[in-house]
Amino acid sequence: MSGRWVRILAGVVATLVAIIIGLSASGTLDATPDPETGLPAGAHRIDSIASQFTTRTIVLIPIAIAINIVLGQTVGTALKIPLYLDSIGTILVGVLAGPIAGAVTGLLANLIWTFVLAGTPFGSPFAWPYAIVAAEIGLLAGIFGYYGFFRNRPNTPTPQLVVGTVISVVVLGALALWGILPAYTEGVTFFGDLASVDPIFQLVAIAIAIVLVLALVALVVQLLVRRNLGVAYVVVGGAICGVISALISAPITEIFFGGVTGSGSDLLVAAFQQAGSTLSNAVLQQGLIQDPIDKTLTYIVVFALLHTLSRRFTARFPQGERAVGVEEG
Amino acid sequence: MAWRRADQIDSATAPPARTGGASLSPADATYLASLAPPAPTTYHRLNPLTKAAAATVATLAAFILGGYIGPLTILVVGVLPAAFAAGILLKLGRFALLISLPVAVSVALVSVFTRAGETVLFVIGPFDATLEGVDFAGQIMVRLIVVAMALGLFGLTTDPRALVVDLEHRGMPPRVAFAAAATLETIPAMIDRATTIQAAQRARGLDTEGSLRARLRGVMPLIGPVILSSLTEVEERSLALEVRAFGRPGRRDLLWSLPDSSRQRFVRWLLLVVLVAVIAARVTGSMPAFL
Amino acid sequence: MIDLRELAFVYPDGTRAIDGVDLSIGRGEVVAIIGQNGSGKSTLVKHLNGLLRPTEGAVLLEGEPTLGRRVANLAARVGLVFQDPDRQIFAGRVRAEVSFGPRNLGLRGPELDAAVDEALLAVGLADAAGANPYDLGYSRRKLLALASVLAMGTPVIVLDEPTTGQDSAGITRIQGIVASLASAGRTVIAISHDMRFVAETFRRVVVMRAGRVVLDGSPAEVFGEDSWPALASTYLEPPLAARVGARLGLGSTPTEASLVEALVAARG
Amino acid sequence: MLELRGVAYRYPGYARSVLQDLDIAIDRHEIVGLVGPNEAGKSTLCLVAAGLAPASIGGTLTGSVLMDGKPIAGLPVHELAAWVGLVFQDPNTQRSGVTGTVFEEVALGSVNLGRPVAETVARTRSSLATLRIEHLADRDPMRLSGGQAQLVAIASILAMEPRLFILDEPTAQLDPEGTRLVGQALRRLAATGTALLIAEHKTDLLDGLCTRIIALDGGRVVLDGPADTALESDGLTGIGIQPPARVRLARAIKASGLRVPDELEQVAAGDRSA
Repeated sequence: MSGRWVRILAGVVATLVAIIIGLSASGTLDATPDPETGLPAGAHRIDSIASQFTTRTIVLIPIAIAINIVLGQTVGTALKIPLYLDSIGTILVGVLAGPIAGAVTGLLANLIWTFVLAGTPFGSPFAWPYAIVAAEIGLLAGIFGYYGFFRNRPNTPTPQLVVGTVISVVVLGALALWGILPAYTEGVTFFGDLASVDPIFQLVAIAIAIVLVLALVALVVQLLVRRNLGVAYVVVGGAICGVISALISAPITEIFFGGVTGSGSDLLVAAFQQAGSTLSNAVLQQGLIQDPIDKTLTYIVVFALLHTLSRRFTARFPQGERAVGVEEG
Repeated sequence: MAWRRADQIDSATAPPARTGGASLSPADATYLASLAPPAPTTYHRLNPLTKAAAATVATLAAFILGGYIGPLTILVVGVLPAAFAAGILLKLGRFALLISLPVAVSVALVSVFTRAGETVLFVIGPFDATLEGVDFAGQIMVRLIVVAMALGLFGLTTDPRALVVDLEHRGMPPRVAFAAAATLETIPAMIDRATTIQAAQRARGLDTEGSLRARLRGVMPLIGPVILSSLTEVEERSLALEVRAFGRPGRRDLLWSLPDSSRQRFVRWLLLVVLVAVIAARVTGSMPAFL
Repeated sequence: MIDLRELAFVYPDGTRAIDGVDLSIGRGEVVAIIGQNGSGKSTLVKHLNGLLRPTEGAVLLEGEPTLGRRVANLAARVGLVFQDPDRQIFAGRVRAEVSFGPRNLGLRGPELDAAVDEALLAVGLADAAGANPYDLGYSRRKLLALASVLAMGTPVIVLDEPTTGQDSAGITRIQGIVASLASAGRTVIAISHDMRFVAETFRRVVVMRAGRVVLDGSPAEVFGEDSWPALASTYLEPPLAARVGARLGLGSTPTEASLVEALVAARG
Repeated sequence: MLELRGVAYRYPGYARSVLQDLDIAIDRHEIVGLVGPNEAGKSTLCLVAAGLAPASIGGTLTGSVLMDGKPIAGLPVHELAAWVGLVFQDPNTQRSGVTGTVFEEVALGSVNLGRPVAETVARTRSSLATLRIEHLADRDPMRLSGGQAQLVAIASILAMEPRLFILDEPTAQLDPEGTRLVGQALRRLAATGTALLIAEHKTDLLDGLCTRIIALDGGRVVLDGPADTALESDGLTGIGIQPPARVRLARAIKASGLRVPDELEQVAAGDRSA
């Protein structure tokens, strides 16, 4: 029992730290740093954080939050597809405005969702524990954006394409083997003694492996057909974001909500638990299936959207030019 | 830091409007006060921060205490009387039930039937309901209801604009205030936007009822315009705001403010002390046995 | 071709947007619907392709009730261009945007290409086929939205406020498109606030107020002096030519050409 | 008051300049109509004159923009906001979305400028009174007709008391009733003595209101002169601008060899005073 409370405390501390960082980042806006006043060392970093919060970023934040809340509900319902897409807005802000702006958007989104919208039909009193996950999603998107993961790379030369394909297959494979699979097989990977695992989970592991291999094959085919390495970056980024999100949100879901979220994916939790997993494992097992798929699809959608937008437009955001690239041709 | 200006509102019941050279006539002052969102009961009229602190402490304490007695005490002693005072007892009950219903169904499914336990209550097919599962589900549901009621009470008695204005008086940067306040109006507009876009694409033959493949092809036409047009609007909105001197550094004199009192400040400190005590008791393991 | 029978529509919030409309529009007719915002014009046209379903009454297309037909099917018969082009543009290239509709109707290959080319040519965007739609100005994005429905080749085309944001060259282009659609035997229905555009482009004008049809006739009838009280009740003002003609006692002269004609006739 | 000297402007990411060789000076009390075909650079000129381009949008500006003889280059937009006001086409995107009443919405710019409350209240009151929309003060800004919302947008700029008031196609998104309301508002603005620059397709709206017309085509000034002669000149028709209905009608009548009846001017004059 005490171990769990240590984890909660750690979570609360981490959230507080994140809030303080967020508020101080936005707090520095009031006094726009003046280069002539001789700011202390480190002011440069604050300056770069402040520069992520232009008026455009500030205007984008509420719109991004609305996109998160509305898009997830309407598109999934209209097309009857189990696609959540409830972090598209946060990811967009991260990519276009920068990691801190993305993290603050994620954090604010969930706090606003809980407190500001509390009395309205859109509010949710259960959103705030996930603020840290939302912040992580925005932060990662910003970092991936900073390192050019969302850039379009059409007509990648063959040698680069082959090297990129191999690297992304290795990264995704490693992520699957050590990040996803052990959650189902009590820590055993395919290189270990799978026979010692409960037969049901052997089947689950094999099923997951088959889906992963198929997904990898599809990715490789896509890469070779389109000759666009950008797709590999996006899929790798989305998968990493998905695994990390699942790892962070699983304990939150378990501790605060007894392992459920009130959506259809709770059936999976029930199934894993019935098959013999403990609750915390079942939640993680469910998350590791849902989140990488959802986040990878979201990343692909965001990638497609960013490249539908006019470059002249994305360039007006603080990190737009760096993340999406400049006009080709 | 963001909250550094708290001292400026500490001295008076309500922060007096800085009037510069000209002074505000009593009639004008009354008019400006009338711009604040209406507050029908005394509970509504409490400072938003007080209500927010109460909701937050109730929520966190319910989680930290766990079990049945702690959260139910918070509900019966704190939330329900407050909701009664605010005249929204039934409304709040309906709200809390509606919002926790899907989670409650899931909890029942996941905990009652599939959670491992010793004492089997009854069996349906391959699923056996255990006493331990029912107990676990019960605890979670009690907690969620308390949380939904506490935060719902805050939401139903506090206009979001009042919260944002109050926080800005306390030193929250105007930019953060804007982001928070604007979200409220953006959501219904976004729903309208998504609805129109759906109509426009269906008018162009998009099939939302066909095969999975056809429906998957509909994702981009439905999402694309929502985001692209929103982002185009970001440009226009930010220019329109900048023309209104948005982003000028420094303090703004807001038109109205919400009353605060030393009694409310005392209550807020008290709530904080209670929360710290509960956390300390839990961490050191000195929680009374009956909780 | 289009028959609205005792049509009424009530929004979920209780607003009775359409309150008993009987309207029948024949093949090849060119009809303008005018009225204040909120008079029910947009609600009315959304019934033609099934986006909205009548609360009371019925919508018949070629004698067949639309009830129970999917919008995806009705879209092949009634093309509807929404007012705001940004509520539909999703593609990164003009050409791809225009292909979306006809592709949904099953067009492929050279047939598709021909339909897209023809539509782009009609709106004057042939040379912008490879451009990013959001690099075009608002008025050209609006023409793009028009092209994307023209390319579907539907027998009925409905335009919601086609002239908003257009300069006079754009308005002239849209007038040309309406005329060529009409001469090809297609039915055109347009909602507009631009009275001069309405008087010069359409042979029939339907005036709506509070969910009902208050006037229905040729431009000469609708903008004639007898109709002015009804028009005024909807805050609409006849074009200057009509008012000058009436002042001079020349009868109803809704367009500049008809006024000049009447003046010439009066002198001769 | 406002002076553009040899101004050329290029948006970020564009190779071509949208505005070229502009030399425009607008004096106190002048009411200038800005016309031109779509994509002639009207909106861009509005953004440059208001100091938003390049300060907020980026891009490259050559030449100089002067306000009362002082260059505005390098000034932050919020400082210029008290000097130049800009109203856009779409009333919805101009609504801040953070206010609960029209009064607060109109006051927002003045509040942002850091003015004391009493001053803000006085300016807001007089702005609402000038446009005769006091009756809207307590309404929810979200629940207004398009025309009313545009009046609120105009009032919220007016409350900042700019010396130059720029309007970029203020009626483009409005229905006839909204256009009529904004037309009245423009006349009331003109009566305050503020300098106005109005970009507008509907020359009927400019007729009888403006003292001067500037026509743009391809980013250059192609015509600049007193309104009464400019609106009747063939130069406008040449670049595809429809002259006001009365001018068009008179031309058509003359073209068929007839005398223009006096009734035409009488009816048109009645419209203008309405």
